[in-house]
Amino acid sequence: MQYNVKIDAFEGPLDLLLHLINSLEIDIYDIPVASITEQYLSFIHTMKELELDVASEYLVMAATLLAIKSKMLLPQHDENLEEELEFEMEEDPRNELVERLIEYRKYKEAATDLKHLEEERGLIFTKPPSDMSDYSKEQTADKSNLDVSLYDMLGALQKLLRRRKLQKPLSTRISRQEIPIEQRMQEIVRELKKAGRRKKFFDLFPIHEKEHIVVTFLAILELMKRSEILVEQEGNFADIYVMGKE
Amino acid sequence: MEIVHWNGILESLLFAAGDEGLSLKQISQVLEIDQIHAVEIVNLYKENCNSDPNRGITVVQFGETYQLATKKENSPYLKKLVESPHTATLSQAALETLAIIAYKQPITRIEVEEIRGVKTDRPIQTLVAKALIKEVGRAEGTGRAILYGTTKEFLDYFGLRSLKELPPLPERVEEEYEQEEADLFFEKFQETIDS
Amino acid sequence: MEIVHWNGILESLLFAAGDEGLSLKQISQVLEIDQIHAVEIVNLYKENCNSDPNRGITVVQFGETYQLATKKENSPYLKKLVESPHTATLSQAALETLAIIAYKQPITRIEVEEIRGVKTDRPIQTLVAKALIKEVGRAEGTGRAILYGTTKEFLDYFGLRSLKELPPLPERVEEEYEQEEADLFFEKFQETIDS
Repeated sequence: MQYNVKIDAFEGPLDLLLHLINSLEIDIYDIPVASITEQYLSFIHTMKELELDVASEYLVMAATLLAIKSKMLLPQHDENLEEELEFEMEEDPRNELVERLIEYRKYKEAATDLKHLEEERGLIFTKPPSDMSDYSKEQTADKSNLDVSLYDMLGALQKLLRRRKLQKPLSTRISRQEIPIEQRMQEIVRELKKAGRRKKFFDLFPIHEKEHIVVTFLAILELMKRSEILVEQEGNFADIYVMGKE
Repeated sequence: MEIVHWNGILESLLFAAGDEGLSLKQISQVLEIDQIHAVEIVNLYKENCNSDPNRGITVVQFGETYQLATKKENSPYLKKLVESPHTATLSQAALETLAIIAYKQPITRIEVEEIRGVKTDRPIQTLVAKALIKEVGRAEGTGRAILYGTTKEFLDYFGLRSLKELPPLPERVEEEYEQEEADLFFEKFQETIDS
Repeated sequence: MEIVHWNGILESLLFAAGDEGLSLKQISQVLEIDQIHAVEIVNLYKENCNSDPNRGITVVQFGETYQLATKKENSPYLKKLVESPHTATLSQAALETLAIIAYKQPITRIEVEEIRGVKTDRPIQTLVAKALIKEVGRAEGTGRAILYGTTKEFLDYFGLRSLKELPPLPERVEEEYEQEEADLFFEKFQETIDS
């Protein structure tokens, strides 16, 4: 069977097993251990061939599966007439794994519910508290009734991070999204001239926006390729300087 | 007449409090009425907002606080205007971890890891940093491992009034699963017939 | 009927815009109507708010922008809210400010304001008064603005031995974020190579 799924598509060996069980349309209460083990191992093998760092948890699960598989084989050596009795008395070696799978699946589904709630919540917008400093008198320097925890502080920070920014007028937003590399290259050359031809590499990244940083970096690479700038570093970990050509 | 008056004051108060929200206690203190009366006023105000298409905001309750928020149905317009932060959504690992903690709190990291079958340090770190979970105590016995539970921010983040509003855990998985299988069967069956 | 609909949407938009307010141009763009029509809608909404004692908010205009604000006649209640004993704990504004200073110290007020997007004099005053932050130096350059940092009391209060014990910020733990950046980089890189 061909798998074109990556390891990071799974949240661990239990998740991978659930995936196999679902895609093979197997009854979770009656897992054909031999075939599922085979599938599981071939999956792990594929990941290894891809030189992916197979987390140790996956290998532990492989060992568990093999152990169950060998236990399952044992009763077959018993006499036929005793077989039924044996089965009733001895615990099914798969039980523990099945329980773990079912328990895990429960929370995996709960996680999906949470994801939906998260999306729903994303549809409603709130506003930050108004500035009410005009209404309050001087705060007293009283610490005694301070009742906040570190988590309240983190919570406030989260609200701040979540706070949505008003977008620029729609028309200018579109032009803002794309920064042509060519334009950024010209800007850099100009900046270097202004700075007397030499500037710290990091000073060429004035705007800490992903888009801008990436474009700036590509612009520098392109300028280097065209030999329009020189880049120099005096030693390992020293500051990198960018210089313009005369 | 007085109720009308209070409605307006309540709106002013809720507006000013913003996403910090107001507790019933605060509302009743400022309006100088008892809490039962305060609940009535809040509910009346909420009904007015919800039933009036002229209104674009309403009251929501997250945790123990009430706050104003825009109506869901207007989100398409709002999305044209304000940008949602890109850090918005939680990863699958974080969601699973959070689900386990939410339903089984207080719980230690080790116990979470037993259920998930993988290391869970990082998702827990993320959730603490996002103030969705916090240390609520220490487990007894050696090691005294940290016990985690959910926070106020958790309720706000998922729009819940209390933990009781969490969707029930799918306990009777078997039936559901069989149903699912049956559905799948009919689907396949249909496909076969249709083709 | 349509005007009713717009009224609600307008309210949602103005509410979410908060203190930043909205220009007529923004309103007309989001509602996809011309500006003359937009003025009509804003005025109608304003009239509704002003004439209805049930409403505690209304529209005010500062220069080019419209924004929602609480009605003046309700200010005694807002005053009461601010002074109510509950607010003796830190306000969200103060908590946000404290968090920013804790993680980014030493930092000037202006820098805090850049992050928060609002004036921060008052929260800083409060935090200094409560001895959670203090002046730790002066910024270089003209103005020599005050640099703020947290105090020993801050550590005591939150039960931290040192600042290193502060939980990591979400960005630091979120791997996906870095991944996303890397993806964006390679995407752009590919485009450059292809072109």
